[in-house]
Formats: sequence, C-alpha cells, structure tokens
Amino acid sequence: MVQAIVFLPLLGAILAGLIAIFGAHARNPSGDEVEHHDHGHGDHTQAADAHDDHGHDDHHVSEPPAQGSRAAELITTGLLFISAALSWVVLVDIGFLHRDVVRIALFPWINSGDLQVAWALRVDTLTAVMLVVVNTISSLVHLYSIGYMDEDPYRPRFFGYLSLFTFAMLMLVTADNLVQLFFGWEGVGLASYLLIGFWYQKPSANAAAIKAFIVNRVGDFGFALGIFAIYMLLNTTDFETIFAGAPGLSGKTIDFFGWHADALTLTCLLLFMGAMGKSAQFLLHTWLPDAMEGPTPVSALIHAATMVTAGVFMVARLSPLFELAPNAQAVVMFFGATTAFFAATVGLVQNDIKRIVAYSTCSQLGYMFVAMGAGAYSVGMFHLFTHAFFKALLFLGSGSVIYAMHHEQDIRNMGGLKDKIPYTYSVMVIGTLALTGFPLTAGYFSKDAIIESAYVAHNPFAYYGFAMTVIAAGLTSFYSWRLIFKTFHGEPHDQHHYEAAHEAPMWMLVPIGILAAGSILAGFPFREVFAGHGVEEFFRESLKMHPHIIDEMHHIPQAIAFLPTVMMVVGFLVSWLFYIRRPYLPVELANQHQMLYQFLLNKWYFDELYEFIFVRPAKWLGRFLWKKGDGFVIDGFGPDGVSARVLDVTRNVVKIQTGYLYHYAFAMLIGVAGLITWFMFGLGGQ
Amino acid sequence: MTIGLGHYLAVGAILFTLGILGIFLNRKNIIVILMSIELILLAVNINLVAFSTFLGDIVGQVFALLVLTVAAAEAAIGLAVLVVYFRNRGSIAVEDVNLMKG
Amino acid sequence: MSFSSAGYQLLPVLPELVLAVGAMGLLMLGAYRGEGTTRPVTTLAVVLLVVTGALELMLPAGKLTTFGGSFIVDDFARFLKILAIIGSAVTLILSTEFLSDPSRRIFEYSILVLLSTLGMMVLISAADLIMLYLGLELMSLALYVVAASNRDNAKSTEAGLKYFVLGALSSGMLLYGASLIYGFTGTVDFAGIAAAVKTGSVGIVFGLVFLLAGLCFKVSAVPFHMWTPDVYEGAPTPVTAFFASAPKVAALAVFTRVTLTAFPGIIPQWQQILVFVAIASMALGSFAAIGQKNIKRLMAYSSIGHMGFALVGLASGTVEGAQGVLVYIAIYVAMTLGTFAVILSMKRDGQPMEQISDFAGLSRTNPLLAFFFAMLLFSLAGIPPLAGFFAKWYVFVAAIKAGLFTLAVIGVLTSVVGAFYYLTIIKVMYFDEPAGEIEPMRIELRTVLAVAGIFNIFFFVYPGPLVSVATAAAKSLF
Amino acid sequence: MILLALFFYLFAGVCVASAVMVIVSRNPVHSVLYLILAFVNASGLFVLMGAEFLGMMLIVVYVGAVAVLFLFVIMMLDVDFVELREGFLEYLPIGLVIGAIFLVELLLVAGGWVINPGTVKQITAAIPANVSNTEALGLVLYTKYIHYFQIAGMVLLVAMIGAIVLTLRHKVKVKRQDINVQNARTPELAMAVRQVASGQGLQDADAAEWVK
Amino acid sequence: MTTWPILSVVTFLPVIGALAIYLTRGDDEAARRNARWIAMWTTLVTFAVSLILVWRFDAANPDFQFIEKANWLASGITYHMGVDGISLPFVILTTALMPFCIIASWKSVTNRVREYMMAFLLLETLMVGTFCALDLVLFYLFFEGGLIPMFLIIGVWGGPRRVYASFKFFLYTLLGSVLMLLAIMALYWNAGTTDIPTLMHTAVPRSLQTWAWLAFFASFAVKMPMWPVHTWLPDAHVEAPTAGSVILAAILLKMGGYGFLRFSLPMFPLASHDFAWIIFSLSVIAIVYTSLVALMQEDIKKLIAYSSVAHMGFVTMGIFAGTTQGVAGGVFQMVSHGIVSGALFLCVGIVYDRMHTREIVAYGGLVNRMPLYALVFMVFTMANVGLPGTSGFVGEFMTLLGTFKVSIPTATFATLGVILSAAYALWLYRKVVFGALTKPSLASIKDLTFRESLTLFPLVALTILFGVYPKPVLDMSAASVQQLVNNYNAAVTAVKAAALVVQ
Repeated sequence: MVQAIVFLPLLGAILAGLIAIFGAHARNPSGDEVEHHDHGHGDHTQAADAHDDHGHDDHHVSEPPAQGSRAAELITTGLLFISAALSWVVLVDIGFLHRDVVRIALFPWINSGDLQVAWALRVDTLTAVMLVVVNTISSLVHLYSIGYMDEDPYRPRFFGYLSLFTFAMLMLVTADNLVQLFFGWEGVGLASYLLIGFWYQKPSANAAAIKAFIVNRVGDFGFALGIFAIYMLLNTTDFETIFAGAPGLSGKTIDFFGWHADALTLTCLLLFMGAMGKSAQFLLHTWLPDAMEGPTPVSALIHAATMVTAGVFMVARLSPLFELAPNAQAVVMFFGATTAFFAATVGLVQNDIKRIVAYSTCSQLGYMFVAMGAGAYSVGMFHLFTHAFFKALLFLGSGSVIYAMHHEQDIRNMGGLKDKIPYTYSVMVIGTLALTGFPLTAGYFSKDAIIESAYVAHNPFAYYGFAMTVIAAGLTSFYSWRLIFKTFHGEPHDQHHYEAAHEAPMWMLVPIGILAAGSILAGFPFREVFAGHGVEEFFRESLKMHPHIIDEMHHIPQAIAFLPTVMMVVGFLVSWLFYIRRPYLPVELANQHQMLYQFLLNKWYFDELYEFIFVRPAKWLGRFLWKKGDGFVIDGFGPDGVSARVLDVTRNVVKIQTGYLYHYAFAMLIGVAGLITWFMFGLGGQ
Repeated sequence: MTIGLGHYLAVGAILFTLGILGIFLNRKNIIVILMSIELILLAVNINLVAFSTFLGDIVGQVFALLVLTVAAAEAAIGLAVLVVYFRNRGSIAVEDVNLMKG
Repeated sequence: MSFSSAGYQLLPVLPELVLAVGAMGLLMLGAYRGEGTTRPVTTLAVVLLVVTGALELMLPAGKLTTFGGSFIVDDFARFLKILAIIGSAVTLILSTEFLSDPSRRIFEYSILVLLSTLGMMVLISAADLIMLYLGLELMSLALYVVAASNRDNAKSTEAGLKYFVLGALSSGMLLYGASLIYGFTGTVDFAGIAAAVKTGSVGIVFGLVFLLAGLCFKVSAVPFHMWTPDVYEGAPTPVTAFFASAPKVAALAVFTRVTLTAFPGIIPQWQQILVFVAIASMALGSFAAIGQKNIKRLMAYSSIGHMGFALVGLASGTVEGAQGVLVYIAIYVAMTLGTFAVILSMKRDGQPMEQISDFAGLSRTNPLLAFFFAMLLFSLAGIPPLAGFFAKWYVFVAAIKAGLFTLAVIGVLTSVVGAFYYLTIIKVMYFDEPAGEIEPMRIELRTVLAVAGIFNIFFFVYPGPLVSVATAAAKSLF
Repeated sequence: MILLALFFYLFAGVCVASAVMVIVSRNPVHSVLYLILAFVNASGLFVLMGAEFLGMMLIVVYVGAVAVLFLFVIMMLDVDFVELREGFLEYLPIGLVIGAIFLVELLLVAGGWVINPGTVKQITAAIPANVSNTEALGLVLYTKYIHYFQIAGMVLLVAMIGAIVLTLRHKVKVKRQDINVQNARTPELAMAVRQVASGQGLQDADAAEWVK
Repeated sequence: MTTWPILSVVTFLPVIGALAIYLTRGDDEAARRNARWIAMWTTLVTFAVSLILVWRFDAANPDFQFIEKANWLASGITYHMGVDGISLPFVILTTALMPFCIIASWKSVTNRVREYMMAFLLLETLMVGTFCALDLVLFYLFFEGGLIPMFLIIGVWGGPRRVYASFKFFLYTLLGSVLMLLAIMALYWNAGTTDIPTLMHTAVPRSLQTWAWLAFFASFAVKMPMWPVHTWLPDAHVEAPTAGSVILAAILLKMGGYGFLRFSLPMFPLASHDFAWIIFSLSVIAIVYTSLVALMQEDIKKLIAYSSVAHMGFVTMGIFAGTTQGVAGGVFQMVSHGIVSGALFLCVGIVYDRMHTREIVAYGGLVNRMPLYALVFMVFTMANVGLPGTSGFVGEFMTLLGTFKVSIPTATFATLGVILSAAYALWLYRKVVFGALTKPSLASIKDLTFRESLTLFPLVALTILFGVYPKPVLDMSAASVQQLVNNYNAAVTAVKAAALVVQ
C-alpha cells in the first residue's frame, strides 16, 4: 500500500511526461526530417517549414493543446486521488489504530564500506500525517489545474511536473534515512524549479526558478554538511540508528574551523540550515515570493502547502536530535519568530495578490518553527496540517480571482469582485478566517497552540518568540483582510477586466470547496492528537516531544491565551478602518512614513542586499579569476609565459650562432678554458 | 739553468695558445687560420717529443711523426677546400665566410 | 688460418682490410673508367660495406685484440661498427640521386665515404691514443671533403671550410690533450692509462679536458657544436644525413671507450665535464631548434640535443649508462636516417625543398610519407611507444641509478622544450593547407623510410634483441 | 749545459716570436715565411731534445712541402689583402683576456711538469741505448707500429683523393677528338636539304633543329 | 584463469580496426562510409568483448584478475596486464563510450574521415591499455602514447585556435609526464622492477616516496587537471571536435585520477598522507575557483570544461581523504563524470553541428524547437549539478562524506561547489534552452535526429540508473578499494605508531 502511495504519482509523472515528450516531438521536426527534405525538395521545403514554425512561436497562446492532454490530466489526477485515499487509510491505520510503524526496504542504494544507504519507505504517524497533507492537497491541486490550465498547450508537461513533485515529496516524507530524505529534498527542489519556470518564455519565470533552486542549494549546503557530520559521528544515516546513538553524543565536540562546537548543536544547526532554505526562513526566504512566477496551482501546492513545510517536517523528524541540542532549538526559535514577524511586516504593503499570500506563508512557516524551537513538535505539525488546507485554499482562491481577472494579479486593479465571483469570495473569506485564527476555524487551534508553546518554552528566546508571534498575529489579520477588502470590496479599478470577470469552472470550484471545508474542519477534531493529551499515543516514537510542554501549555494564564484572538480582532478592525472606512488613510500613512513604507515594500531590501553581497561579487570574482587569474597569472606565468620565455631564449641562442668562424672557435675556447679553470681551482672536487 | 721538461712544455703551451689565438683573433684571411692550425700541431709535436725524450720512450716520437704526416694531409685538404671556396666566393676574407648563421 | 703480419694476428682487422683494399680497388675502377662508373661504384661500395659488416659479424666471438692491444674487437666494437656501417651504407643509398646529377658525377664520393667508414671502424676499435687519432683523422678528412663535395655551391664549400677549420682546431686540442696524457702516464695505451690514472691530478685532468673537447666536437656537443648547424645546412643533404649518422656513432663509441676504459679511475672528474656538456647540449639543442626555418638546420640542433641525451647515459659511468648510450645511438641512427630519407624526398619541380614551411599539408598530398615522418618526429621527441622513448628511457634510468637527479630532471625538461619544435613540423604537415604536390618518392628513399619507420614504430613490440645485444656490448667494456 | 740552455732560449725565443708574427702579419706571404722560421727553430728544439730524425722531417715535410704549398696557394688565389675592419676590435680585449687565462693555466700546469716516477715503468717502447734516433724510430715504425704507418698511409690517400676531387676540373668546353663519333658520321646526320620558300626564309623551328 | 588473453584482445582490437580502415583506400564517399562502419563495428565488438570481462570478473577478489604476463624489456620490465576493481570500471567506460564517439562523428566529420577514425581507434587502444597495464613502463607507454592521436584530433579536426590548444595540451601534459617518468625510473632503480603489483608491496623509502609522489603528482595533476595546471583543458575542449571533447572529458581526465589511485596512494602512502593537505587545498580551490570562473563563461564548451575541473576537484579530494567512501566515491565520480560530461559535450556538439557556434549568446529558447534535446540536456545538467537520483550525486556525496571525516574545512568548502555548480549549470541551461526563441537564426533549428538520440538516450538511462542504483559500479570496485584503503591506513598508522615510540 505504501509503495502504491509513493509510486503511483511517479507512474503518473512518467506517463504524462511521455505524452508531453511525444507530443512536443511530434510538433517539432527532428533533424531526421531535415535530411529527408534535403533529399526530396531541397531548400524550398525547408524554408517553408521554417516559416510555418516561426508563425507558431509568435502566437504561442493560440497554439492547440498537445495531443493527449486530457489523458495526461486524467491519468495523473486519478492516480493522485488513489494515492490520497490510501494515505488517509494509512493515517487511520497508524495514527489511530496504532498499527506498527511500517518500514519497507526496497533495494540498496549507496553501499560502500560502513556506509549503507538503502532505498526504504518508512511510515510512522509523522509520515502518515505528511502523506495525508501532501496527497490530499496534491490531488486537489491536480483537479484544480485541469480547469486552471485549460488554455495552456503544454498541459501534459505541467501535470507530469506536478506528479513528479508529488513523488519527490512522498519520497521525502517516507525517507528512512537522511540521504533518501535529501533525495526527496532535492527532488522537490527540481520539481519546484521546473514548475516555477514552467512558462519558460518568461525571463522573470526563469530567473525566479533559478533563484529558488540556488537559494535552496544554499540551505542544502548546510543540510549536506549536517549529514556528513552525523555520518562522521555515528557512521550511519539511518534514522533508527541515529536516534539510538544520539544520546551518546552529548558532550562530544567537533573541531569546526577551530571552533570546538558541541557535536549535536553543530549538526542540528547545519541541518536546520537546510530547513531554512526549503522553508524560506529569514535570510533564505528571498526565493519564495519570486516563486510566485509559477502557475498559481504550483504556488498552492508547493509554495504553500507541501514543499515549504519540508523543513518543518525535517526538524520534526529529527526531533530526537534537536531535543538533545537546546542551543540549536534556541536558534530555531529565533529564526522562526523573526521570520514570522518579518514576513508579516512585508506582507502589509504588498500589492500582488500572490505575493501577499506568499509572505503570509513565509510568516506562518515561522510560526511552525517557533513551535519546533519550543520543543512542541506536534504543535508545529498541527499548524502545518491546518495551514496546508487554508493556505492552499487561499492560493487556489487567488488563482480563481486571477483566472477571473484574466491573469491580473495586482490588487490595486481589483475591487468589488464579491458580486461577480461570490463563490470565490466566500471561500476566500473562510480561508482568511482560518489564517487569522478566527475561533473554531482550523487555524485558530493550531496558531494559538504555537503561541502558547512559545510562551511556556524553556528557551532563551521563548519570550521573543512569544512576542513576535503575537505581533505577527495582528499583522496577519491586517494584511489578510486588506487583501479581502481591496479585492472584493470597494470600487472596481479595472473596469475592463471587471466586466469580463466570471466564476471559474467546476474543475476549480470543487477543490476550493473541499479545501474550504478542510480549513474549518481540520482543527478541532485533530486538536487532541496534535496539541492535546493524545499526542503521546498518536505520534508515539515518531516525535520526541519536550516532556512537559503540552502540560504546561494547558496551564497558561487566560490573558495570554486570549491575546492572539485580541490581536486578530485589532488587525481586522484596523484593516476595516483603512480600506473600507477611510481608504485615504493608508495612502497618507505611506506618504508620511515614506522610508518605512519603502523599506517594507522592498522587502527590507534583502534582494538588493544579496545582489550586492553575493551575486555581484561572485560575478566579479568569476570574471576576475577567469581573466586575471587564469588568463593573466596562470597562463601568463604558466604555459604562455614559459613559452614566451622559451622563445626569448631561442632568439638569443640563435643570435649566438653568428656564422663567423672566429666566434665558433671562441666558443670552443671558452668552453675549454672554462673547464680547465674549473678544475684548476679545484672546483671539480679533487 | 738546466733546461728541463717544463721548458719545452712551456714553449709548447705558448705555441698552442698562439695557434688558438690566431684562429679566433684573425680576421684577415683564412690561410692564416690554416697556419695557426699548423702552429697548434707544432706545439703538440714539441710536447710529444719532449715527453718522449724525458720519458725515454720512443712512442712519443712515433706519435709525433704520425702527427706530422697527418698534419701535412690536413694542410692539403684544407688548402683544397680553401681553393674551391675561393672559386665560389672570390674571397677568403674570414668575415665573408658567413652565408649561414642562426 | 694463419693470417698475420709483422707478428700480428690480422684476423681481427680482416673487415677493415677488406674495406680498405676494396675501397682502393673501387678507386682504381673509377679512376680508369671515368665518370660513367659513379653508379656502379656506388653500388659496389654498398656491397662492400655489406660484406665488411658480414665479416665483422663472422669474426670469432669474444674479445679479440691485435697490434699489441691497440686494436680491440669486442662486442662493443662489433655493435657500433655494424651500426656505423649501416649508417654509411644507407647514406650511400640515399646519395644515389644526388650522384646521378650530371654535374656531380663524382665516384670519389663513394670512395671517400668508404674510407671515412674505415676511419670510423678504426676509431671504434682503437685502444690507444694514436689509433684514436689516426682513426679520427681518417674519418674527418674524408668528411671535410664530402661536406664541400658540391663544389660549385657556395654554401657547400663554406660548410666544408668551416667544418675543416674548426675540425682541425678540435683535433689540435685533442692532440694536445693526448700529449699531456701521454706525458703523465708514459703510455698511449688505454689500459696503461687506466692503470696509471687513479687520481685526478691537474695535469691529467687538463689532458682529459682537451681530449674530451676534441671528442665533443665530433659528437657536436655544446660548446663545441657551433659548426653543426652551418655544416648541416650547407652540405649536400645526403652528406648531412651521413654526418648525422655514422660519424656520430663512431665518435660516441670512442667517447665511451676512452672515458670508461682509459679513465675509470677519475669518473667524478669526467662526469662533471659530461654533465655540463650534456646539459648544455640538451638545452641548446632544444631551444635553438625552435627558431629554425630550415629543416636541415633544425636537424642539426636536434642532433646536438640528442647527443646531449646520449651523453647523459655516458655521464653515469656505469654499465647501464654504456648500454643506454648504445641503445640511444642505435635508435637515433634509425630515426635520423628515416628523417633524412623524408627530407631528401621533398622535391618540387626538381628543386629540393629545405624550408619547414614546404612541408605544409603533406598529410594530404602524401599521407603515408607524412605519417611516417610524423612518427619519426614524435619518436625524436621521445614520445612513447615509439623507439625514441626507449632510447631516452635507458639513458635516464642509468642517470637516475648513478644519482644524477639534477641532470635527469633538466634532461626531461629540455625534452619537453624539444618536443615543441618537432610538433611544429607535425603541425605544418597536418594542420596547414597543402603547399603543393611533391615529386613521387624514389624507391630507395621509400625503402629506407619504410625500414626506419617500421623499426621506429614497432620497436616497442620486440625490443629484446637490440637491448640484449647492447647490454652485452656494454658489458664488454667493463 | 749553458750552451744547451742558450740554444734552447734562442730556438724557443725565435720560434715563439715568429709564431706571433705568423698571426699578426698583415701580409700572408710574410706569415708563411714566419711560419717557416718557426718550424726551422722548432726543428732546432727537436735536435736539442735528441730527436734528430723528427727535426729533419719537420724541415723536409713542413718547410719543404707544406709551407711551399701555402705559398703556392696564396700566390694562386691572388687575394687582395683585406684591411682590418672597424668594429671587430671590440671583441679583441675579451679574446685576449680569455687567451691569457688559458695561457697562464697551461703554463702553470705544463711549465711545472714533473715526470711521475711511477709512469716511467709504464713505457712500452723504451728508446734503445746506443742506437741513433733514426734507427730507433725505424726499428719500431715498421714492425711494432706498422699499423699506424699503414693507417697514416690511408690518411694520405684520403688527402690525395680529397684534393683531387675538390680542385681538379675537367674543362667542359674543351673539344676533344672522338674517333668513333667521327667514323659514325653519315651525310644524313651531317646535313639536311630544305625547300626554302622565297621571301620567307627558314622557320624558327627548322632553324633551331638546323643549328642543333 | 582465462584461456585466451582477453585483456590484450580488448586493448588491441581497435588497432586491428584501424589497420582495416587503412586498407580501405580512396577518399570518396564510399571509403568514408566504410571507414565509419568499420570503426563502428570495431568499437562495438571491443565493447562486447569487454563485457565478457564484467561477466567473468570476480568482484569479491580485491587482487588483479585476467593476468597476462610476458617477457618484454630487460629484467623486471614485463608485459603485464590485469585489471582489478579500480581499473575495470574505466576499461568498460572507455569501451562503452567509444561507439558513441563514432556515432557522434558520423556526420559532423566529413574531412579526412579515414584518418579520423583511425586516430580514434588508436586512441582507444592506448586508453584501454593505460587502465590495463600492470607495469609502470607499459603504463607510461600507453599513458603518453595517447597524446599523439589526441594531438592530431584536436589539431586536424579542431576549431579556429586548434594549433594553440593542441600544442598547449600536448606540451603541458608532456611536461607533467616526463617528471613522472623520472620517478618511474627511480622506482625501478629502487625495486629493480616496474611491476605494479610487486611495487605495491614494496616499501619505498620515505625520501624517495616524497620525491616520487611529487613527480607522479606533477603528471596526474596536469592530466586531471587540478588547479592551477588546468588551463589547458578549457582550450583543448573548446577547440577539439565533439568526439574529441567527449573522450577528453570522459576518459583522458580519468587517467589522472586512476593514476593517483593506482600509484600515489598504494605506493607512497606516507607521502600521500603528508601531502594530503596540498591536494585538499588545490581541490577546494579548484572547486570554488573554477566554478566561479565557469559562471562567467561565454562559450558553452568552456563552461562545461571548467565545470569538469571543478568536478575533478571532488575526485582528488575524495581519493586523498583515504577513506573507503572517499576513494570509492572518487572512482564512482569519475565514472559518472565520464558519462555526464561526455554526454554534455555530445549535447553541445549537436547544436554546434546545426549552428556552428558555441557562443552562449547565440542560443536561447531551444526548448521551443527542440523539446527532446531540452529534456536530455536537462537530465545531464541536473546530473552535473549533482541532483540526487542522478549519478552525479552519488560520487559527489560519497567523496564529500569521505572527506568530512578527515578534514572538515575541506569538505565544507568543497560543498560550496554544490551551490556554485547549480548556479553555472542552470544559468547555462536557461540561456541556451529556456527563454523565448527570438533569434532568427534559430528559427528553423531541428530537434534530435535518430542518430543523435541513439547517442544520448543510453547515456540518459545510465545517468539515472547509476543515480538510483549505483551498486554495479560500487560493488565492482568495493573489494579493491577496501584493500587499498586498508593498506594505506596500515602504512600510515604504522608510521604514526613508530613516531610515538620514538617520542
């Protein structure tokens, strides 16, 4: 069953990929045909061919969809639904019926000496939760995409990528060892790269795709080093063995560039670096907003619900290590809290509908890491679980809006849409409620639990985490409602698009509906097993919780417990004031605090900063090393220089050969004279 | 005031050096170079004979005799070469012997 | 067979006698029959050389001496004599075209080559200083004449003149050295010298320096090499081929025999001389050749460099060293003769071409020739698996064993520089556009090239015979 | 003893002085004459050393043959005696310095030469007592050292061949009688009858053939 | 063991093919076709025979197998052939890639086809021989001999600056090698033999180890190539014809790594241990430096060439880490890089054949017209980046893992290459393949032909297969690698123990 869950998407990906390839190949002449033409008709045919094809490229959108598009869609979506259904079965089996942890060894991968890495599937509760999240969201996104992408000629490819992504994500969550985890980790990175750059004609999409991949690689740099460190310490990459051996490592140190670091702390920090990259945490977050260049379903699936939570999952998976490294936990909490606050502030002023949601995602991921840092792993997972629903919902809803507005994404050009697309409006409101933590929605339970866990955490950054998350809760509420108000309320700003706006087809509405239901229902029923007393029983060995955190969370002051809700209300009110009641206020505010506004609008200038610190120096250095290093120094003093010197010597040597007899005789004389002088003065060692 | 081996050898050495100097200091014509070579051989012969006498060994004189013979042959060849060279170039100036260099 | 004169066994000198008498017979033939006999005389000369070589091989095995020990026929002498004879014979074969020109129908050419070869054989077998000197002069005088044998050509006569003047100077130096050695040891016999010379007193070292200077001139080692480029360029091409092969064999032979049998007691002294000379030769040969445009001049520098490599083996002063020298010179002769066969075949419109640029595009117009030539050049550069590599291998192994690391390192580095100019020729042949057709290759050139080329390419398959013979030859010196 | 020394210095002095003159004379004829002088004095030195035969040979061979040959060639070539050209003197000092070093070292070694007593035992052919120098040489030259003699003969042969090859020229333009050719000549070969059209003369091609 | 000299057959079979081509005279179209087909069949048969090696190879035996020994040169220098788990993968890699090279040259080489094919076949012999030789002199013969055909291949069939590139290639490599030759001589002198198995069990004196190690290093570092002696590689790659680049990248570079494994580590363990820091530094510099340089390249081939240098940095680092994973990873990385970089050069060759330029700016948007090509190129780009699931990952991962144990700074800096490789590879892909197809010159460019697909798809399959299931290669070399590492560690520990006793 587990194999089916994991490999059905792969099968779908391969089938869709084949369809895409054959379709694309059929539309583009191969070199073979050129030869054929050459024999038959010569240049004329070729020229005509060329002209035809050029025409195609100019009117790309009008290109007919590839043959078999529908087949590809149905195959991948169907397989995904099977997978999703099976995932729920597995969750029930393992989480609620307490079946044993499943470990399926497939076949060996890297075997060398004591390094034994195998392909294996491991399903425990943690994995099962992820399976459910991934497959459910993915299947819904597939379904949604059938509608959303119906104008795109390259749908088979798109669905192939989507399924490929799902497969990689499943490999990630079912990994039994760090290397396989890394495989899935990079696999989702690849899929993300491909999907962001799906519209490869767009330079911005290509740039965003590369940026996503490379920034993730920066994280992976740390992740890889973490794996190496673990292997060095424990000679294994298997989770079971690592967890068994981890307690023995306390007190060990590693000499890391002269710093005698505590082994576990260092390892955890390195691994967390990977998580930061994948989960777009502060400093490595820059790729996420740019990733919105990809089609909206991709944003929903990858950049909201699943892939970006891989970092959270990884920390949860490695909770036995992190529990042993309190310093590392502190760092996790610091970065989580900072991200939560930072992303929320940036989200306040963004105008692109997807970017607002993206920053919101970023911020929510920060929340999850706060929980991880607090040691309340299950709570973080809870938020991951609920967030998947309402964030996917928000994205898909945004997609629906964009679809309705014919690929308009700027909220300043929207307004008043609630009448044109009421269904979308209502689900967006549901999503927003869940996100902002409106009582009894899914987000309410998970988010409050995180804030509580931060409050009670035994961590130097506990209060910082608490404060940041509370503030961020208010900000979240503000920008979320801002989005709703600017998009659906008020006057339409772009009359042309407004007129044309219409509700999306059923392919899209159904998945949104399901997600809306999930956004409400995913909270309460699971509250007990994620953030209550059922945690032990539910997660069993798959998480190593801080021993008392759940208990302490239940004993915090009432005032604290209500604080997030208060913040939520404040945020809503301010937003209402700004965008419904007094729409001129934000403009004035922005004008008065131009600096602050620009600072936020430009995302704290991170892109510019990185461009300045990393990208440009790297390019400069590359060019310098190439031209000066290789060209001037190495070649100049190496081969080219030496050969030039050789030629100089040659010129001089040849000059000695004057052609004059007496010079020749003179040379002989000097030779003999030199030698006898050498011996005369005993230099010959007599 | 005894004239020993060293004296003869010294004469030989001086003649030898003069012969060599004659080859590379001479810029006038090649015949003088050939003569310098004869001087060198003469120096050698003086050496050989001196050694022969002072060692009481006849081999040195035999050697000298052969050197003498060969020197004559060498002179003949040298002059022959010189003659054909002159026929080609119309000159035997040393610095004109410079068609090939480098 | 009692075969003696003045109480001396003549059997060991039988080949030399046959050669001398034969040469004089051919001289008679030519003198009485005139110019028309050039071709038959040449042919007969080759036959005579072959007979001489065969006789040399048929001599009883082991070490034969005669003339009171001043003439030695041992494995070493046999090996090198055969090599010198091959060099001379092949050169004669290569010369047929040169001699067929009406203006140059000089049958004496062949006679001179024969007498020069006689000189080489004497030189190779010489075991005292007088023999050495006489052999050397016999060889050299003939060489001076053949260098100028294109007597209507200014370059040829200039080459002869330069060669003569400097050669005479060098033999003067050699003689002076010989006289000092004689004076010090009281004998001219190598064995006697070896017995007398146990320490390097200044007088003997002076003698040695002068003696070696004379020998260095003959092998054209730096700084006694100056004649080489000019003479190689000026002399008629077949003569250049001759210069580059047989005399080098003889000179190197006597070099080896003198140093190893007459002066084993002062190895450190002459080792220093040889190290200096070898380094200078290798370096100069490599560096100066790069600037050349004339292929014959280039070959001159190349041979200077190669002699430097051969002397590296000798500098070690061991059996391995001697063996290395022998292998080196054998392979060198093969490579050189092959190369000159190519150079001789480079004719366009009846005119010989000597510029490197004339080889442009040879791989298109004459691929097989180009291929063999390229392989010869790679071999000269010492690139495995060609024969030239093994030549270098043996000398450098010997140097390493003797602890001459610096010499070895400099040697291999200069060989890299040397590879550059060989590559330049290959580049011209293979990478450049053809400069025009060349005349079809004459059959004798083809044969020589094919034999040399095949030896060169396939030497690595079965190197055993040459190596073992060289080993035996080297051992016979010790 | 003193006399011996005096003669030594006389011969040696004149010999060296004339050697110097050989290389510094501007006129090659003078050089040759100085060369002869040097040889004569050297032969005197030989006589002083007791090598009378060699002394005589030096005079006979060198003075009588070689030097005369030099003179002959100088006369034959009729060279105009070139003056020293400017610029060549710049190498003179260094040449002289090297030459001086050379000379000093040689003198140091050769001048102080002492026969090593051990080497006297080495000698192979001691000069027999009570025998004239010529006879002593003759005793070994044709017996023990016959091979040297023979090879020297070959050297002379080479010299002879070489000199002939290089210098002897068969004159190409000289007309020689060839009786066979004369006897084989027929009227057909000797003449041709042509029909010459009036006013046109012989065609060029015909003319060429005719002339040949 | 074997009844027939299988290794000699594999080695010299291509020579027979070359002779056969020589016998087909003429230069018309028919002769060219014959030459191509003979070359094709020769390489295929050679490959088939080499597969027998795989089949009969005993992977559990760490020693040399298929031994052949015959008298050759003087004492101690014999014709000795054999393979073990370290050399066999390279033999197979060579024989396997040759048919691809022949196919890749099928249409693109029209000039002097016979000579071209002969040169390639001779090159194959020399390459296989290098990996099979168990005698130092024999090894050197093959090792250096390879310069000749490669020199001609670059020089005759190369690009505009081919003369410079071929000379640089030849002289640079020769310079390194001659020093090795001296070291070989010194070893010969020391042990009286050049037999590799014997030498591996002969203790070499410490000082000789040092010098010999440095001399071997000079040769292999150039061949590898390691920074800073790498500059010949970009030039040679750029100017060489496609198949030449493939061979250069896939096989010739591996000779350096193979040499380190075969000689430096087993014969001079102490020197290797002493000098490991040099290797580490140079490797790290190579990885970071050349990656940065690759980032700024304007020529596709040059970029890939620089990336090769970086990837070879992982190999050297892994090998001299002296750990099982490092060494095995080095071997695997070389095999993988052989496939991947070879394939990348094939990819470049395909567009070069169409457009006759390698300037990156001349391309863009190829995916619009060449979807198959884009797919294939993507796979190899990702393998080049070291994406898990492709063979590129396994090698990089193992070498880094193996090195981390020994030197954390080295591994850390080297891991930076993971980021940089992504940067330059994806940048290249974006500039060449992605984007809108706006350049008129590209408008009528055609997708892969059948023949081109034939060269690329098997390599795609191998890249992914070895990425997911590298076991065949790893198992093949495991025993030999383990023995190598054990001996190395034993030697190093012994010396350390001795040093302790002295203290």
